[in-house]
Amino acid sequence: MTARSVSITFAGSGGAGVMTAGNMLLDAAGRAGWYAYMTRSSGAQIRGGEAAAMMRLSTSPVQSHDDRFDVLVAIDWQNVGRFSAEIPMTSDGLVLGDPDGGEFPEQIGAKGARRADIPFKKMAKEIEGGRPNMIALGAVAGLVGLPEDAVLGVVRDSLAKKGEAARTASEASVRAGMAFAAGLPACPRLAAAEGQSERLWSITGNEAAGLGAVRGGIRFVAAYPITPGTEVLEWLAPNLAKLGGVLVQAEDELASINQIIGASYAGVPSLTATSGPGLALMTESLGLAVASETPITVVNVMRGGPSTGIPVKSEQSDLNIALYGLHGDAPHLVVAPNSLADCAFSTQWAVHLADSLQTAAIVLSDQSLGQSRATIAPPADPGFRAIRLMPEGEAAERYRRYTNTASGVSPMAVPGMKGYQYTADGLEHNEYGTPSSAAADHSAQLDKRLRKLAVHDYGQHWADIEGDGDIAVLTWGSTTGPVREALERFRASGGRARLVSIRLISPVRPEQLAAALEGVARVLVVEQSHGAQFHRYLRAHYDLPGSVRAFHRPGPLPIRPNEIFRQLADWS
Amino acid sequence: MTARSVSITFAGSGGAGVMTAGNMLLDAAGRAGWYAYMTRSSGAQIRGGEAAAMMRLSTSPVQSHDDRFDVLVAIDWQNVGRFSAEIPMTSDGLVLGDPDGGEFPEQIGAKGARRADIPFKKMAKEIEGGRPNMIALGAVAGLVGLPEDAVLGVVRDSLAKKGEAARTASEASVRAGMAFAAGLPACPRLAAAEGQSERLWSITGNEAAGLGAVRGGIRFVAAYPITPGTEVLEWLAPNLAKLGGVLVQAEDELASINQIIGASYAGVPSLTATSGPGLALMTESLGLAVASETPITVVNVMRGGPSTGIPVKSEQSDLNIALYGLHGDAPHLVVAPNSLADCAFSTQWAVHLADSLQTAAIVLSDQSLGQSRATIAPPADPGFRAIRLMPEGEAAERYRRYTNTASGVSPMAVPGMKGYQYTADGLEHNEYGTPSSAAADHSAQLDKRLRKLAVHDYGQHWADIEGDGDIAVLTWGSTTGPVREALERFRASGGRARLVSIRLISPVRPEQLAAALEGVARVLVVEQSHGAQFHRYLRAHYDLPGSVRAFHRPGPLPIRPNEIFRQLADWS
Amino acid sequence: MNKPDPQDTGIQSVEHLLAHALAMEVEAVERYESLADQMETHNNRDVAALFRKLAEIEKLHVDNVNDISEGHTLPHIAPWEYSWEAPESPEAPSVSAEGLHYMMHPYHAIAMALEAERRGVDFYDHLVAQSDREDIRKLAAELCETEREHVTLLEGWLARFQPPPKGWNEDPDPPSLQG
Amino acid sequence: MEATSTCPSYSARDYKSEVKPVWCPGCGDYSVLGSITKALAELSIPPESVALVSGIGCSSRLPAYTNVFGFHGVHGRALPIATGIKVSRPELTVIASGGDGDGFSIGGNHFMHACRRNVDMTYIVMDNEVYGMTKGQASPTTAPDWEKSKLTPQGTGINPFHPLVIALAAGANFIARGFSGDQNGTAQLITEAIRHPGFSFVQLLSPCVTFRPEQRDWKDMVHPAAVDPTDDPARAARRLMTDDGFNVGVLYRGSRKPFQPERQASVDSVADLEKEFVL
Amino acid sequence: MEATSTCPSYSARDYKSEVKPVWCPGCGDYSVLGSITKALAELSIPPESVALVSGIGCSSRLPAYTNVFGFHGVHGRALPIATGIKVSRPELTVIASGGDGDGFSIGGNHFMHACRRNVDMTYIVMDNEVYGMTKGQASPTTAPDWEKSKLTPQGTGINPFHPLVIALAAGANFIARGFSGDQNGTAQLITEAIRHPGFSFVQLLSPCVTFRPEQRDWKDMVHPAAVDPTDDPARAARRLMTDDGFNVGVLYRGSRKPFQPERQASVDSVADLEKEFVL
Ligand SMILES: Cc1ncc(C[n+]2csc(CCOP(=O)(O)OP(=O)(O)O)c2C)c(N)n1
Ligand SMILES: Cc1ncc(C[n+]2csc(CCOP(=O)(O)OP(=O)(O)O)c2C)c(N)n1
Ligand code: SF4
Ligand code: SF4
Ligand SMILES: [Mg+2]
Ligand SMILES: [Mg+2]
Repeated sequence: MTARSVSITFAGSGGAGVMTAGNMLLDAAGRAGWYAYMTRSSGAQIRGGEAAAMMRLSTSPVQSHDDRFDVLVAIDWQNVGRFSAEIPMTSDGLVLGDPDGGEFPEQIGAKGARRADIPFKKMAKEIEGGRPNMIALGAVAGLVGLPEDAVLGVVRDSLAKKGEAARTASEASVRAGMAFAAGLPACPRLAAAEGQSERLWSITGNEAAGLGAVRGGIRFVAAYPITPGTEVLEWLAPNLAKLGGVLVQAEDELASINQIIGASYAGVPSLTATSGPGLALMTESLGLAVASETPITVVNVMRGGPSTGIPVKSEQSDLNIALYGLHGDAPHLVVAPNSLADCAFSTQWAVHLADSLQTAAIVLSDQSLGQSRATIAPPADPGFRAIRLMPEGEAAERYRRYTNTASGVSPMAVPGMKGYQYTADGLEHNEYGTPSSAAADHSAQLDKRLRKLAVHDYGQHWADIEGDGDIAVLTWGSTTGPVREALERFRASGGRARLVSIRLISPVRPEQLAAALEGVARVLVVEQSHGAQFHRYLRAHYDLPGSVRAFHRPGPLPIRPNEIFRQLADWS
Repeated sequence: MTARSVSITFAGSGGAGVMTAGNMLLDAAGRAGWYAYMTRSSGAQIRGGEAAAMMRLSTSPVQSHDDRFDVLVAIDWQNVGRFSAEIPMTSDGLVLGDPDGGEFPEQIGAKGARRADIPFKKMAKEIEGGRPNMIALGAVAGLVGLPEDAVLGVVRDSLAKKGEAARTASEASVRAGMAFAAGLPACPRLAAAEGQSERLWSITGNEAAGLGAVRGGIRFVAAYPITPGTEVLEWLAPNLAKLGGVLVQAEDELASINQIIGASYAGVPSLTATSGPGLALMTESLGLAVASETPITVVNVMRGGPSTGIPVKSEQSDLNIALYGLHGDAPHLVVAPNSLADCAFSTQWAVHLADSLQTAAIVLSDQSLGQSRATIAPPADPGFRAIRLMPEGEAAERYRRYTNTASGVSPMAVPGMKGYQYTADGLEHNEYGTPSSAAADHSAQLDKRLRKLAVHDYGQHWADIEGDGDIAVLTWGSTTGPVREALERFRASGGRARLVSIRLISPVRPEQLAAALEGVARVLVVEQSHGAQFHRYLRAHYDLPGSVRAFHRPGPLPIRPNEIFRQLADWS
Repeated sequence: MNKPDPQDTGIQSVEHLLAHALAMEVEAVERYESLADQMETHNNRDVAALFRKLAEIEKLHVDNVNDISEGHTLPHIAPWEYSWEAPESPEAPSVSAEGLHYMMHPYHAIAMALEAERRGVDFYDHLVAQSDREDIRKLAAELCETEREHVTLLEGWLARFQPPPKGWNEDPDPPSLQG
Repeated sequence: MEATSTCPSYSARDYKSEVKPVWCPGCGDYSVLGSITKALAELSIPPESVALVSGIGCSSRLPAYTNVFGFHGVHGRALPIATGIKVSRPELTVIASGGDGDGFSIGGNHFMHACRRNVDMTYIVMDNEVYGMTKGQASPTTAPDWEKSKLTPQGTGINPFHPLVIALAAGANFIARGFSGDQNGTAQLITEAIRHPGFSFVQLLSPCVTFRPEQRDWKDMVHPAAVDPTDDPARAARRLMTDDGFNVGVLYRGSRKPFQPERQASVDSVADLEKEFVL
Repeated sequence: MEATSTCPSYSARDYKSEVKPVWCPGCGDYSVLGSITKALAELSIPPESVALVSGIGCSSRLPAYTNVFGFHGVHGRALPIATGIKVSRPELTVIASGGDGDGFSIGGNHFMHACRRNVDMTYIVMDNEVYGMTKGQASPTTAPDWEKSKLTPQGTGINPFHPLVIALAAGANFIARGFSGDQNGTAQLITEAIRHPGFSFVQLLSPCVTFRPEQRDWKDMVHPAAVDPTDDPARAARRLMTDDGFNVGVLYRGSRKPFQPERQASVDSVADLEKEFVL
């Protein structure tokens, strides 16, 4: 029984090392040329709580979960039951656990999957320095058919610093696990890896966003930690330094957003990253960036809301605040990566657009993109850079910072340019930047700020469009993964349908979407929010053809391909 | 030539006393049984800038401006030209000014209205202590036919504290103005006042909001000044104290919103008032009020945006942030007064709803409602009070603060209630309030917080609905005044049309609106925003029947009845 | 904030004195221009015109000092290092003057100017009396003459105006609201 | 545990809830929870008359573990919530609590203004010189050369924030420092702080064993303040500015009048206010 | 005005723009504008190399009246903007300015943290003990018994905020107080502040003649500091805490190293960073 994709969960209580096992499995799979994807879940405890590493290995690129898990390996059963909703098992799935690992949780058992014992503790004792999680790693490798040398290679590299003894013990543990697996009930083995021309990368969405930022030219970052946005900042801190850029930890988000406004005004492309509560604190100053036409990029990694909500879980419920959270009429950019790897592309593109259009860009990532790890084909640099239109030559007359050009973009001087001194202002102003409450100035500047976004040529990147047929699934962000997979199944089952995953949420592209939906009779809107925010947004700004259905629900559970497939199948 | 409504502007530079003249004219008109309405405009200077008091007197209730002005009286011409866009004159309007008052501004002259001289300075010199603005007041009173005793009565009362000499001088000035008016070209005189049973009130929208707040039961207010919201707070400060309530000036809006959350949690109905930039700073904590189910009311008096924008001018462009500015799915109340007097009703209703539904209510007033003054029939107290559902009797078992009731509203204990201790939380929680990231708890609490708003019976107050016919004008807030007037004209010209002015912006009332629009074939949406925020909101949440047109433009100029009338007439 | 010893005028050379004279006049021009701008901004045209005129006169004084200075190289003196009696250059009307108000009358403006000019005269008088250098005393006396003429002129102007009645700065309207 | 004694009517246990802390074993905050509940028992304040407010952070999880009225607000805003509660319900005992990041970084402005406003409440900061909850970034009290945070791998290079000096400069009425490891001593400090009128501030050194394991050594570094608390701010400033940060005890005791606006109605009803509008 | 002189290459006028202030005649801020432009001229800094940032308020209107690169931001956030500018472009001369409400009320947290962070810039606060722009409400520096604000008709009842003491407690590297009426003396303070490395703070008493007409009397109340500036924070604290608020001059001069992260690339390109991802 070989499969193109196998899903595995490592679970156990704190200290059991399930994340380590998961990471190693991912790396090993990647080295063996397989694609792998991993998310994590843990209890409310800061440390030592129960944890689960949820993995999917695949012969083709994969950056989201399947409906169910084929294998659950619990190093112990302490509190693992709390993950039951997150790890639905396939009906013939295999649940592996230590008979000495505590009481088997009923919620898990109730699913009817097959159970098998594996005496982690005992086996580990038999090996000098043996570790249950390495045995589990070996067992899973054995079950799914991961080549031993790939696993051992990763073990060796990861434990290089821990010394000979630790390495040997872990190797022995892995081997013991693999040996034990041979006697376990069969479960799907992964088909042979397709030959990869390049070595794969192991990367998280948050790291990818950081990479996109520096590729785009970001050289100043202000930071205030918040889950799950922090890791974008933590990746940037050392890497910016290597590039001669700077990261400053700010006292709060009000400071961080204003620091980047200052640095950008001074001519250095600037960014910050945050999550819902931090974004809320930034909206006043996002408006300042819009009105003063100072380019900035804010990566917002969404988590469960409202308020402090569920910090460690994903949801697509900051769409409203990202689109509409600024007071007054303040058009700006909202760009949403629709896969883990796309965090790099979308962030880089947003940085480029912010500087090109001299406005604020919000990148709407989410926890499930940001904190997941995957092996991916190295994403090429698409070349987008933060480049501003600047005035040229000597200033002849008084500089009109906000000159009302046809494109809406006005040449922007930076400090140091002689003769181009001006005062940037969040008060309504005339072309010079001098405060004005005249109706003519207000409407001219409002028009210009809207126009520059509207007339820009965003090329094909505004959305990912795939397939044909008279059903279209409209989605965005992390939900795109399961939608894509649902559509594959739908097509495999004989259906025909299109995917439109909108990357450029703001400004809206009505003509482009109309073209993309040409001939469509049914539109299914899919998103992970309680309030159907994406659906409401689409209604507000687009004319959707034919009949429209909205499938939406909140986090924390990810939307599964089958949920969407069922929607399509039932509607047909 | 008598009219049912006359429009007058007093203009002049700082120190000329045009506001005082305007206020007195308003009071005098009110005492004579006429309705009056006044807005003000001034230059960017803090003091001494040019100023204009724009008035409308009418035999029937009036709380918005007409298309054009019948009379412009300039005590001097210094910089009065800058108001030209704000004070369009009727073609046979009368422009009165002092030949010694500086150069006549071309912009005003270009309008073709009749001009007449009135030597304010010279006349004032002839009276011991004479004042040009009082002469102007007298002249206007004479022109429009305001009874002398009403004017002199106001003069006497206003100057009571200034002593005999000042009073006599002002009286003499008024009389001189009235006498002079007799020789001036005729302009429309106001028809006799309809007998009023009650003495009218003179009130601003911001004062009315303050009144509504205390009527509703507000007894704690936290304040951070901002134009044009400040006056709500400034009215409340002494008046709350008289009622045994408290106002605390906070260090910023982050503090003010959290102070009212604290006071309300402690059981005291609480409110703050602000404007755009302040509201932006409050959104994070508005989400906390929603998630922790702590009732609060925030009056947001809108001004021109984005960013610092145009602080002294009106715009309806904070609709988006009020509706969607909170991160996560955070349903809450948005209530919009649609007239100056309605600021009292709507605020009181919002306070009542916030407490009844244990959530955050935003009252969306605007500068043109808040800072305008009108004479109005005393608004009766509609009786809405901030009353909370509280647990009763002794706590038998562990108190479930967030118990999932059918109505969605859970009995809320306040400190001091023995046995009902709980911890309010902005983290997602279970019924007890204990943090939980379980999908079941999250969706149960999200459902409950949405349901309690959805199932509440808001009665008829959700909208003001008037008229019939197959055209409907859909509008909100301060734009309702000119729309109402446009519809009167449209009906007078033989058309038939409905008005639907939505007071309860959130939650949405799709069934009620559908009923209100039954049989409608054309819908005209009218609002004062550049981004057509109201129109987008309607599209997002309602199915509008027939063909829909949107008439929207930004501030700072008010929308005039004729602009809307033309839309209707041209569409017919 | 330096208060020189009355015996030590602080002025050691003709160039030094010329630098003071120049600074004094330039400051006066700038101050009057600023005041004229302020009055224009605040719609007080009469007083604006008056300040503008005073600035013009001071400009002539600047030209005068420039003429005298030809051939000299004046030292640079930091604003706070001048040897004024007070922190401010004597001829600049005080920004803390009581009468400075958007509704001020020409009377106030002239009184302000007069006070400033008198301080200018005093400055030179002091030098004439105290300096131990003949060339300085001579130049100071010469410069003083111009100021004295100006004082006389202003005294004449002032005589033409009544002091405004009490309550001249009463504005019945409230301040206008801003941000 | 039902021995007869002349004890107050409540025991520390009466102030604890059934919710189990999520803190790491060894975290100083457990002990702070103990100190607070002991202080309340000692003061014999009925649990329903206490409001305990916090922001966001590991330490800010504290209210849910108590059996008093709690409010777990948003990051940095515990003090304004506490202010609203106390000013509107002066009869309640109000305590705000949280971490050094919550209180001195994002909440720094409220901290200053609360000190200045001097509302009668107590603010307890569990200072571990780190952002625990977000996995170990530098807080304002972190030493400039601490290089363990991924966000500031070279250290912050910024002088640490001195909470006690700021509190004093801003006008706090009572200033103390304690160490969570000394649960009873800390209970005493908290008791005194609650008793003292006006705004009282208690900085508690409370180790984060996970991200600052070296703080386990604090127990050997703290020492009682050598001199009695002063009521002279200038003197206190000198002392605080030069102390070693491990001086434990009440360090300043002022006598400013607490802020509490009058709450005495002078009219019978809202209708009486309406007269001003009548023409 | 073209006499030959050994003057610096710029005159104060070169730093003024053609935009006319909206300030009330008599407002102290006119003079502050004069002082700043004089200081810049004295320092001979090319206008295009200066960034002048402000928040919102009457005083915050200042940048538009100058001919340097200006940023009129939002209320309370001048310092973070200035920080971003200076850290990313260290070669610029960066000045932040604004009012007492802007800086000490809504902006109080940034003020503390800017003092602490010690970026090499100058912060000038025009303190008129009132919110001028919003029509005369009490600010943090307002006396507790000032009853002219409609918002606090009984006075605030709160001890005024002492900006210099806070600056010192928070770690500012240079602290001075000036009076706007003394334009040249103030220019000197600003010159020194700009020259001093690190974060320098200048509080300028700048009367609001409209809402605080009594402040016209300040000119008779200010007096030069009796003693030379100290570099000992504890000593400075004692002095500042006991001074009368009208002591004018440089009051503290520290020697902490300014915050300025290294900006030296160690890799050739972004591609070099990507290696870490390769499996
Ligand atoms: C507005 C906002 N910004 C950031 C965060 C993320 N956050 C949560 S707790 C915390 C810091 C906690 O540090 P501290 O207050 O010292 O508490 P500790 O965990 O150390 O006890 C941060 C930054 C947040 N919840 N809200
Ligand atoms: C977020 C926000 N809150 C409030 C305001 C309103 N506001 C504008 S200026 C100001 C206070 C100004 O006082 P200060 O800084 O002392 O300046 P001054 O006018 O006295 O020079 C306030 C509260 C605002 N613009 N933005
Ligand atoms: S991370 Fe640190 S502060 Fe948080 S619970 Fe653990 S030990 Fe305590
Ligand atoms: S209101 Fe006060 S601070 Fe504002 S410009 Fe006028 S005098 Fe200056
Ligand atoms: Mg901490
Ligand atoms: Mg001020």
